Amino acid sequence: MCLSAEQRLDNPTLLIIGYGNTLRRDDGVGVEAARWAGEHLARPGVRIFESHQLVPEMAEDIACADRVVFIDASVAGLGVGKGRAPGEVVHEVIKPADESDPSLGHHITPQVLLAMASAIFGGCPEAELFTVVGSDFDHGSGLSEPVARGLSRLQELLRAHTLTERSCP
Amino acid sequence: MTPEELTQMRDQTRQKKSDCKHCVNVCTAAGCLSLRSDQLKDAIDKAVHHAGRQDEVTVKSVGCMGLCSGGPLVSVESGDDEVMYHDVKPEDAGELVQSLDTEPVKRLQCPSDMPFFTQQTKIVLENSGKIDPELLEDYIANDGYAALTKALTEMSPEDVIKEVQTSGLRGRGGGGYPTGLKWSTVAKSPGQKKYVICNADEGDPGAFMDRSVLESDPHRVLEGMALAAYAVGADAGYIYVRAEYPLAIARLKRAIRQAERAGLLGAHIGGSTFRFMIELRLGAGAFVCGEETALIASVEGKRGQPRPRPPYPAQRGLWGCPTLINNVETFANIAPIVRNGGDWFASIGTEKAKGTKVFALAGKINNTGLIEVPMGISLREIVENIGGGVPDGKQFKAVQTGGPSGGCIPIDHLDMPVEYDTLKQLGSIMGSGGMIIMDETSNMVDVARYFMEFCMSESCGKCVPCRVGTWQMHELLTKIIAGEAAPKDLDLLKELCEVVQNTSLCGLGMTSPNPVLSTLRYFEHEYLERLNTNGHGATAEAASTEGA
Amino acid sequence: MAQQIKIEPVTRIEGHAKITLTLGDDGKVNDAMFHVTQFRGFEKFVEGRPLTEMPSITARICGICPVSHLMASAKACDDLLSVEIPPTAVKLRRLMNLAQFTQSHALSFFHLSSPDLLLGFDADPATRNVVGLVRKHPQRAADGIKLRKFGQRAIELLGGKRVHPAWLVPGGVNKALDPAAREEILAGIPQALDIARRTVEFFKTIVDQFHHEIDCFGNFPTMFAGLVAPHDLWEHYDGTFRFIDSDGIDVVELNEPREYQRYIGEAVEEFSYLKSPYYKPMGYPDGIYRVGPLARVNICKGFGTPLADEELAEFRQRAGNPALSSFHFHWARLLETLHAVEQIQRILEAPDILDKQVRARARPNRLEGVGISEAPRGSLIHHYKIDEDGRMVWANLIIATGHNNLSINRGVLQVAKEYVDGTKLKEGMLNRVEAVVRTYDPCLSCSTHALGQMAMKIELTDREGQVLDVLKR
Amino acid sequence: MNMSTLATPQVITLQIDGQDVSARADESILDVARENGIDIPTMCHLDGLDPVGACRLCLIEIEGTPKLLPACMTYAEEGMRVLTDSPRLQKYRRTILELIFAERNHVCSVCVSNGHCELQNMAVKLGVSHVTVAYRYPKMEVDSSHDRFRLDHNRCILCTRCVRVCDAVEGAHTKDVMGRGVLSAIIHDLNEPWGDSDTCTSCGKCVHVCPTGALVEKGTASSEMAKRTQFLPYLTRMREHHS
Repeated sequence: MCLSAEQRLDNPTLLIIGYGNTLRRDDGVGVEAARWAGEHLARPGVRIFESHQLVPEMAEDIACADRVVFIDASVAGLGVGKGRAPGEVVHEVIKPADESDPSLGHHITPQVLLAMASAIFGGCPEAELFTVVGSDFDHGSGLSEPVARGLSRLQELLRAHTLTERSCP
Repeated sequence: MTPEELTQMRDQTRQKKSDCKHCVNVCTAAGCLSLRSDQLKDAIDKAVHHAGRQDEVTVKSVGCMGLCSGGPLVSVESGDDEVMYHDVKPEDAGELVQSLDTEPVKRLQCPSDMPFFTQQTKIVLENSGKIDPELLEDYIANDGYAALTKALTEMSPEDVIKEVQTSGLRGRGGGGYPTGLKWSTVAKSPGQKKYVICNADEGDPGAFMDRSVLESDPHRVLEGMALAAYAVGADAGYIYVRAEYPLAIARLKRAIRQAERAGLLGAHIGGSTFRFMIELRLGAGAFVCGEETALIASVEGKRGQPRPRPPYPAQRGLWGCPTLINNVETFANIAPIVRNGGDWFASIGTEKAKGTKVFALAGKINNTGLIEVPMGISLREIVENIGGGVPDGKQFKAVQTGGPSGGCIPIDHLDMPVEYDTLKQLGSIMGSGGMIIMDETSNMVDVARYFMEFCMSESCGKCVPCRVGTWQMHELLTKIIAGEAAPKDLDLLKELCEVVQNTSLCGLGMTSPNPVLSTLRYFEHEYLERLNTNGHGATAEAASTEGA
Repeated sequence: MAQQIKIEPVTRIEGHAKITLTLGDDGKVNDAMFHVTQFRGFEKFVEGRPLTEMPSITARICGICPVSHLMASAKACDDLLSVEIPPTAVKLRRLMNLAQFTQSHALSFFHLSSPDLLLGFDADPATRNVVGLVRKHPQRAADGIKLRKFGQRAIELLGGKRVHPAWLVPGGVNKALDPAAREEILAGIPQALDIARRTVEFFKTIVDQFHHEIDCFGNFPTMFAGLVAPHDLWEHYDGTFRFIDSDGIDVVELNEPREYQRYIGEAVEEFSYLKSPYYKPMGYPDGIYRVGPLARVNICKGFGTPLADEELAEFRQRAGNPALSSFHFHWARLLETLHAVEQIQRILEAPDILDKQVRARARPNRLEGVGISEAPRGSLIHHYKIDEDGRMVWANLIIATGHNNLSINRGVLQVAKEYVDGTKLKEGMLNRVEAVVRTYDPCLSCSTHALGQMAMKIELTDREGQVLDVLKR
Repeated sequence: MNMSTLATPQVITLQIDGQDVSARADESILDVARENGIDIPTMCHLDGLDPVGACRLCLIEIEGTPKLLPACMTYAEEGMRVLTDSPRLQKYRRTILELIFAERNHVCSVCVSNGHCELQNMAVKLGVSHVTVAYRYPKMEVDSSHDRFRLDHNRCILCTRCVRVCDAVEGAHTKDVMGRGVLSAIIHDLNEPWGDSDTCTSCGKCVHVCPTGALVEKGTASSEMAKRTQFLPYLTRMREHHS
């Protein structure tokens, strides 16, 4: 259900995807952020997904968007969370994965999704990834305190980032 | 008992006392009693008998003499002379009795020129330590029930209220609401049935003013209540006293029985048409039951929880009837005011705060105990002179007033006069009169947490901000003390203080952040020192790594 | 000098695991261990909760196969209620499970295994991944996505929500099938069927390239276990639980799920959080058995749908009956996908599929209940104990990957012995070690996705733990 | 307010959020506001039950009064100027709601009341998407001893609607509150399992007035427990007609 090129230019679309497991506390921060975005950032041209994880079929929706914002959680000390404290919000502009991308699993990364979007569906959205560094990934719901603060910060960032309209290159 | 009978009893008792050459008073209030002053009294009795002087020496149990740190206390009245002894043990009894006609026992004697004694002004405590609280005659001999008789025979209820208004007396339970105004509101509230309640649910940590008054001079409170009932048109009263005060309860019960037998309570009081009954209600020790609406709920047999005011108890109180609630110390001031006139009372204290205030000194101070001082006296006077300063050569740091709802006042403000408004300006409150002195070894965050823990466990659980907010604040304080808190935690703590203060249902909740707010006001550096600024929290700002 | 090689984390599987290879002085592999390092403290989490919450709790704790947990959990609860589920509800549950098979198998084949299968095990790791795959074979990758979407959409149309349907409830399902939803799923069948068919056809053209891998990717005699329907037909939801031996002879069939403890023991090894179930009468570790697609096709006589049965016949002929190499999990997975699409159509065309009677209501009538269903990865057992008020007092879950744990370990050792030479470490060797694990499509997750994202690292260490060599990807 | 104005209701005028409104003197600000289309958030309040002013969400500002007062228990007075939605009130309300969420274990996603929960709806309404205060994670029991109903203390917000409806409407007074502060809990009779209660009539009113998934009907699965509170005003009105 992609829009035509002309339709898109008139009405650039933004896709926000927040993902994570809300029953593993801080892991759910992406979903929480997406829910918040659904209440505060929804307007025509903005689509918001909340999901347990990234799945390949999102590639098609991504290909249809002009901009994509991914929101994820990361464990402090690992990956993006390395050398960072819980609650930090890391912002990255991301590009489709090249073939040397190491992260392969049921867990598809945003970069891989972008690569799929472009290789399979020919979409080339601008993309950015917000990662909130978390500390508590135990069973249960609700965010740890630093991550809750990180979420507030993230909301400001999201508001600022999504208000600026950008056109598809 | 008619006025004449009363006068007769007064004179007889006075005569009997003056017939006696020496009167040995042994304090049997809870403090000294806990040091077995009852055994001491027995020992002195024996020594008197042994010396064969029982006709000229009276040995008496009396109430609190104030200097509780020196207990057991004994005073010996010989005519107009009075000698005071501290730390008296049963084995000292013989020596004490022998010394009656000679020199006082030097090693046990309290210096009579101690500021602790000379700087006090006693109204509420005028009989404490002087009369036997279990003897109605003793109270009557000290002009007891004269005020009630005077009111019933010479004054209209309006006159009584007017006298209280003239006195400028303000509630001694903590709020400082003008007593006369409260009385007149109840008097004016429409209703056939009205109640008078004495709040004796003293719950502040470190406070024991009310207990001491009840143990030392129970009739004074009954008389005050009877005067109030007469003034507002009530015929029934309750004393809500905490069950943890067994001695006070026993003495109150005895006093009520004595007063009823003597016709000073019950129907036709003093031969008039005025009737007033008093019942005791024992509280189970919930701090919040000191809040008047919660206290009323408890008296009614319900769960002790406050309800929003208005309507105030003066309009809708016990069983929905207009109800006057004052605390023990307030009632204890009434008889002297009616007896001596409101103007007399108003001449003591300051412009805005009349009369005296009883304080319980506790903590790092030499003379712990009970004192009564005129309003407007400086904190320095209390701490350094009356209290005798901080022990062990340590530095004074702060004085905590007003209990859990109060705050800490640092050394810079020691010269401020003790008044409702000045204490409020300093971020504390007058409260019911607990005063805890802290020295340099106390950390103020620990102090704040101690009081927060109290507020948290004493929250009734009805309203959300107090129930959960106190837990949250306690948690944050614990975190700060453990060195695990980030600067943002302190911000959150401040924010919670504001919310809890402004949104809680009753005074307990609204004032629960006070210990934090007042310590933050003067000792914020002690909080900051304990924050972890290089750990997790400090760097919890957004990092931006473009194009990673 | 003895050495160890650690592969951590194992990529392209769900959850967190690592592999340690211990080398002898000659550089040959002496031992191999597959460790699951992610602890699932889930059994504790549910204590005291009402049993009616179990399906949704279990579904949410694992995000990879929520439908499978829902299914097993609902069945365990049915057992506690001791009710008979209305026939339409059974059909609807089956429908959802088959849709789950379709989407899960699609992911496993197209995105996790295809890089190895289509690009080659020895291809440069820099391109041997899903990105390389989509660049080189965009059409296959698109097929994978379309097939997944078909399954996901069916789940969504049935349950109302894509990942966590609250639709499966103890006693049945909570909403009858909407005729419009039925039409929409039916409309997607032709395309799904096309994809499923052409993928099997394609796989058959390449499978012979992997004869060497087939020989050593977990190719050994074990028992197989899984659900089987009456008339020995392939089953995924109900039926009886059957063990067969490596010759295809029936060993035992459970009369009812609650008997599982008589036949399945659970061993705990220090090196892994994952329990190792084994066939009790044979003891540990001899009681090794496999579950999952390969097991399911081995224990049945046929699928009962024409296209799948035709393909099954060819499979038996070429792969053996029973097929013993775990490499054939891939093929079996494709057969099941084909059958699932056929079967979805058949169920949707059943006359009573739109019936409104879809839920049996009862209170707990038993204090202990077991539910067994087939997840895409194999048999899933939920075993609950409740108190008289219906609160959970104990839960035990045996997940598909658990059953396969012993077999995975042995498969890893087999491959490592065959391929790994400690004297000259090559990436392709280690990739095969991982790849054997991936044939089982293990789901270890019930964990967080955030934990999975680490760069692949393989360490070669000596006995004292000194790192001798590091390979990074 | 005083008793005389309560006894003889008269029509008075006041201002709420700048809007001139008229009211009877025995009406609460909450009622007056709602009659005039001004929504004030409430949690413990329920039409048909005596107000208690406990949740503090309905706090309002009244010009000239330093204290914030609960709209449910504050009565209209002539000339009052009321603010129901100042930034300060909004902030306090959000914090209070966060405190409620943090107090016990509200695991919405698996809760039987998910989607039908007043607490959840309130969070959406007040824009509380996350909790900044610390979670308590208390260990709480589920009382499942009653034949038809269940009390899950994890989801209880201590609004006491159940206690009040049981006492004032059903007349059984089976339920009450025990303990202090955060240890407060709803109990049955003298803290017995609900199923052992001699006084409970199993009328189910408590279940349907409960705003969250704390009190539910047994046998409901996730998201299935929708409450019906409409019975309460009807019941109250019918009783008034008959008495």
